[in-house]
Amino acid sequence: MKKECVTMLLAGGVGKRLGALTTSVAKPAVPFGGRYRIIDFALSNCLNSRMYTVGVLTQYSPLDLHQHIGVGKPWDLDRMNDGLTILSPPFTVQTGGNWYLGTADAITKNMNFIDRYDPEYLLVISGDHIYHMDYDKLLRHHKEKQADATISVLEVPWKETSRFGILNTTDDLRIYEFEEKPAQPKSNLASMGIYIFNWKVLRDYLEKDALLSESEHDFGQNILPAMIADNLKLYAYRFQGYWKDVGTIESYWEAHMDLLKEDLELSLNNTNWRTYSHDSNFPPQLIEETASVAHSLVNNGCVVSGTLNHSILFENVRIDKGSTIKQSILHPGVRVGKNVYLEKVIAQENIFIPDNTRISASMDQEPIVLSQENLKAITS
Amino acid sequence: MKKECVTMLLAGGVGKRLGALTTSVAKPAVPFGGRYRIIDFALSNCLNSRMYTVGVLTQYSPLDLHQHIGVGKPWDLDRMNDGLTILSPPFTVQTGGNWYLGTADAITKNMNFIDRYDPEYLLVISGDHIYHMDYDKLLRHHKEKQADATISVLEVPWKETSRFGILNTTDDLRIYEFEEKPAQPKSNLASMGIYIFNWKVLRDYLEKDALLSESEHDFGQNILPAMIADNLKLYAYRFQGYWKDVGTIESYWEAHMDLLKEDLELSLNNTNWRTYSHDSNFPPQLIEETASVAHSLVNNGCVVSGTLNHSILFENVRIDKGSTIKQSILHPGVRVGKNVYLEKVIAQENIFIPDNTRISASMDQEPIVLSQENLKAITS
Amino acid sequence: MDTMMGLINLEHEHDFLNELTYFRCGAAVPFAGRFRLIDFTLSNMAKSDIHEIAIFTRSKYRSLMDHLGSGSDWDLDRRHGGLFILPPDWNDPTDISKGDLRYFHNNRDYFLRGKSDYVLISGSQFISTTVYHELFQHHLTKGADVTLLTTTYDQLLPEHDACVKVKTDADGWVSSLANEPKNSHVFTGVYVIRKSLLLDLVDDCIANYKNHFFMDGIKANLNQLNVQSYHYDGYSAIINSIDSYYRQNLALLETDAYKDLFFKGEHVLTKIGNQAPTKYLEKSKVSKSLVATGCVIDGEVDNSILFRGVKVSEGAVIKNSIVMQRCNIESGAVLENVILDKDVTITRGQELKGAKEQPFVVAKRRKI
Amino acid sequence: MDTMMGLINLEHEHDFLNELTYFRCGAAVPFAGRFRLIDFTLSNMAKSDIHEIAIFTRSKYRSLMDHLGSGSDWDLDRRHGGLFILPPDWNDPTDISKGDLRYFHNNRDYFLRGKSDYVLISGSQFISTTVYHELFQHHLTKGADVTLLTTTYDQLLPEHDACVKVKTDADGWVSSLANEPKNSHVFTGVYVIRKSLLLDLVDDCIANYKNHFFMDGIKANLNQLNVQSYHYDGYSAIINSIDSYYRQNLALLETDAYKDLFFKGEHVLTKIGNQAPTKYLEKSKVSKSLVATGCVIDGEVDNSILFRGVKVSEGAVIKNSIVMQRCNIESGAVLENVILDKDVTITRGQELKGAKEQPFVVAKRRKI
Repeated sequence: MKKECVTMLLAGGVGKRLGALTTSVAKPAVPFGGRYRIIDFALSNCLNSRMYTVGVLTQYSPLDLHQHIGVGKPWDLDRMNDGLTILSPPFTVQTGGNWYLGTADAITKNMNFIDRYDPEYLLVISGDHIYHMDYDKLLRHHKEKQADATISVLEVPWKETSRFGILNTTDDLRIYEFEEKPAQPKSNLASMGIYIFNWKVLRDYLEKDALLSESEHDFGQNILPAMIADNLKLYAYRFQGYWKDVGTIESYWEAHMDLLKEDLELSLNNTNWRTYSHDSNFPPQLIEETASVAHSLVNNGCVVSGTLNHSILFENVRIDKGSTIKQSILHPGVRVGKNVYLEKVIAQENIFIPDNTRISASMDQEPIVLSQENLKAITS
Repeated sequence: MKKECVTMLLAGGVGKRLGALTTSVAKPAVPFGGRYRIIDFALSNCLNSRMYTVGVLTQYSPLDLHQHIGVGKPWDLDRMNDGLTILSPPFTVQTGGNWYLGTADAITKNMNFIDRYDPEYLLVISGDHIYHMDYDKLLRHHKEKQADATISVLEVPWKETSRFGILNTTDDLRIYEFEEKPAQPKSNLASMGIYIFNWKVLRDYLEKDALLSESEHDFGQNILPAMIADNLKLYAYRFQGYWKDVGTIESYWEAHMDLLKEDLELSLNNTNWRTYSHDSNFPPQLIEETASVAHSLVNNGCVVSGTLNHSILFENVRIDKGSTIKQSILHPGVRVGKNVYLEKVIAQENIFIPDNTRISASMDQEPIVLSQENLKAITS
Repeated sequence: MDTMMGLINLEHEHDFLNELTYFRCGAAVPFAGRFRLIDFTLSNMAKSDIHEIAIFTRSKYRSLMDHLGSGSDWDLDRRHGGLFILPPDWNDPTDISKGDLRYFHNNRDYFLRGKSDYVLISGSQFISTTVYHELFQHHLTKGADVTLLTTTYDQLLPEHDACVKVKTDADGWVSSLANEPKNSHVFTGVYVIRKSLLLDLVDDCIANYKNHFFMDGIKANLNQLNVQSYHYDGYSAIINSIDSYYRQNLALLETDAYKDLFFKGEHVLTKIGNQAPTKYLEKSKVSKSLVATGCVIDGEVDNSILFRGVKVSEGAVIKNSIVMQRCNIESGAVLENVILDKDVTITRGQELKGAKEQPFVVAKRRKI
Repeated sequence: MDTMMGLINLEHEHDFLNELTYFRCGAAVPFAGRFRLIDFTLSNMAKSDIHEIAIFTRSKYRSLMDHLGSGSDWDLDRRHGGLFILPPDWNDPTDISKGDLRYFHNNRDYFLRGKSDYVLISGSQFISTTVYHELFQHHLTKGADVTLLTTTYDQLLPEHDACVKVKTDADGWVSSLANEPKNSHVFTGVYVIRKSLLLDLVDDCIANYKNHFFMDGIKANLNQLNVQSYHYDGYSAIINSIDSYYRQNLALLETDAYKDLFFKGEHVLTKIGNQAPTKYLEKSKVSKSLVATGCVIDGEVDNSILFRGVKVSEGAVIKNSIVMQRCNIESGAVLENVILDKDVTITRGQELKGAKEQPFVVAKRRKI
């Protein structure tokens, strides 16, 4: 059945720099913001932008991710004829599964899924950024420019350009060059890894690219440069708003501290752009008589008897009397005993932190990620 | 969340002996009975037996199968906390996908899925047989006998015992021996490949078996014999009713001719045991003035102007004037031109059979399977 | 992106089908072998990316609710949006609204909460298979206040008498809405309107003690409003009487009509019945008939429509008739020009014969 | 396998909550920060493998329908079974049934069509988190005609006055059902009955012009029927007045009660709101309070319940109060012993104070 636009959500990231947070879950499934998983932001953007035909490409440790996404109910993507489809590598080959070789290869290996909908346009997004974005506006921009491909870009500070893929454009935002992490940048427009292609055009490039043994089969490295070389119409689309790649422990923690700001552009309370996720139906949080809570986010099912400051509590966390939690992130089910002191700590799911434990990282240190294993080492 | 019983549906069969019918789809996804796929019978049995926690294990050519099953809506298995989960091999290993080595290996590789529900019992069924069966009765029998494992069995004619796995039992149906395709059978109770195990018991055997390099990791070959050797309580459960393994072209065709009988034990019209499937919302069939239809099954969206006898028409088939279809099976979307004669033919999806074509197999021949490719050869 | 919410307004549709509407509203009457009248407009909406659909209905709506269920068969079982059956009242003693205006008035928050700025309104008596994307685009492009979906019938039939006829200028702007007997340019009952305008007109109507939104709010204000028309030229039918119901059912036995309605447009979504394919036995003799699934036929069926699960025994004869779900026609029974509601049993040897102009209607669950 | 269908009968529950039930039925009244009263019984049923649940309700049911939606949040958006809101009547002039018997009478086919042989019947005023498997097993094992779920309260409270009290013999067979003020053995309104018996008793009641199925069909026939009791000893509450509503809400601020109700049994399923976690700002000072998600708090909250999306500005003070969805408490406002229905705004500096015995109730959408 024909669809104007199909979305491919790349959720196969390993997220190595997130360390302990991704030892057992894929990066898109890492908890975020007190009740979400990172991928919820991209999926909610799809729903809010009315992009209802979504293929989610998973590969690394997908069990938690699949369980979280399920059939797509929270995002209204459990639909009859389109909706959300999880695409694991074996969808594509008859000889057993293979890892995707690059972002472009991931699309190539799922061409039959896309062709099922015979789309005009293909939207490619990734599942590991925190942002609100109306993909429909991007699509309309693409159509207005009659582009072959449109790349969403963000203005980054000039000193940080060397960390990004930079797009050099003419005044009307037509792209004439793509530079990966340039030392001498000509522009501060960084690619966000969000693309819209005319599917027929992209399809040809993917087929050609698949035959090149020296290619990395990557959009940024191979496909876009090839399109630019052929003088296709590639345009940049300027995104404005909050956007964060939570690719390191430090940036993961920073993004959480951002959420506590009152004037952040991205608001989780925005009723016109809700972020959807699973809900485990915990009761409302109970703030006890002895509690003191300020500058914090707290989710359902928490029982707080201690002091919270600049902290985020996911669902079903318990903080006992006399304990103080500062600048910390406590994942679902964490139990904190009495007289505990935590500062700049990220505690992983279901950890029990015994009475009188004191763990803190100083302001200039990376946050400490607690797992059941290292907790024993730290507290013994 | 705890569940009393988890069902694992083995749907990874290659179905080699079905020839052209399975070149592009897995055996469980082969169309059957005018509106179903083979796997619908097992899935509908699950719904009708109130077995709501079902893992479907796929591996070979799963695209059509996944598309057919979707999120399980037709079988009411699109549930919040359990329902249907498609388990592809990469669910299980971090190093890329691997084929399952045997039926037991398929369960072993998905232990984490099963353990999520902490079940008392595990029901193992396969997705490639045609039958109606109340698995709940089997489960109750298992509980009454306080068995460690219960195997559903069928009495087969003595001369056919050498084609089956045969269970030798005492008078009260306790199993003391399992013989694969015995030349000198002691019993005519054939295993239907339907098992209930106490999960804790099976789990131990699976773990031990996984370490044995010489094992085929198969229930019939390895697990059951090991259990019998250890003197566990294994019981047979006598199934009565229609049961057909449609594993060959001939048996696939025979099973369809069975459906045209008026006194068949299995009735597709049984409102107490419905068989559920997808429905493409075609309008009712139009039987034209020139048509003659007898001894046949016809589905929605068909337009018949010719003569049908002992034939099955899947949805959206067209039979033009002057054509005669005998003892044939026409898959969805087949178009038959004018003055065509088909006898004992199986026409695959969306084939167009041109005017004046004559194709027939004689009574003692295997039915002719038409594909777009061999059609050209036959008619040219 | 501009989007529409849907509204199926059944308030002013009379229960025109005698025996067939004793226990159900007209929208829930079975049609064409496996559908109900409401399926057509509901499917058209669902396929037009309308994800929020309200139904105004007052009475006899249980069979409608049974049919619609959670909305899943129309892909409308949604967490955001979905299908809403809205009641007319709220036990509010201060409420002075009347007719369909009570629904609008008492469900104002439903409209305000919806994220769409436009509302597509329809009844259930216009049968077609289409999508409304072009109608909507036309509405936006023309900058109209209201856009009516219209069509033209080559031959005016009795059912068109009750329809509002349309006159337009060369640009499609509507200049007159009247019940002109000879005008073949017919308003289908489907129209698009801006939500904010809709609510303003509702307030006006209520303040002036009116009782019919379209007649009092739009038709009466034709001079003040910019009303456009969009012409639909696919197959369609209007059903508002037993006569038109019977005739339009049987019209689908002509191959061209059947293909025009069911194979040119979108598939019509309906409640999934999970019936087996229909089984034709040895003595079956069927011609020029529309047959749903789940039937078992061993008799003669000619120029007739069989709904799901009908049983026709050996020697039974059915001609020019409509036989609804799960009827059982025993052997030797003869039916001609008859409409059987569902679950009727016609016993062995019984003969029933109506006239072409007035078919004989048997209410449901009867055994004759 | 023996299974049950569910029935939530709201017909004889009065609209006891004054301002809170002006526009909604009692079952739809918000409770404990994120739930509605009906969520408890509905969740208990859904978690007891009951997949077919009917609701008898006559009026003010739109907020209930809004809340229930397609039933998906209770996993009841099913193709087979699911959630059915059944109307009482059918415009049938021959119908002589009265009270809740009209529902049974006019929806007889609903019961017949269901595949379960047993029916679990409940109201919405008994609050507990449990599953009914053991109750059902007890019913089957004892071979009872009817089995009542009963419980015992250490302290009899005003809300228990209206309850039916139970006397049983040593084996649990019920010997008396009466409104005895001092008997602390209370019938919870939840009971199991064989479907065929239910329908027989309904016919009896109608034939004798009765109007209350439980009172006239079961209580009055106690001598002829084998009525068992099954004792529930988890946390529970009965809510049938403003007083009990207020008291039982605030009772959940005691840690033990909170944990007993919400963490010992099953999770209570409710409509998912997709609110963000609650945000505590710099000046927030919250103690002994139940707070739902989506709130933004910069003021003082003590011994109170905040529903979803409540905003408490700097300097505002809330004590011993229940504040429903999306209320906005502006800076400097003071509330004590108050119940605010949803969408209420309390403007800057406003002070409202009710009594513990009679909290001050503000109807929804008011701005004070």
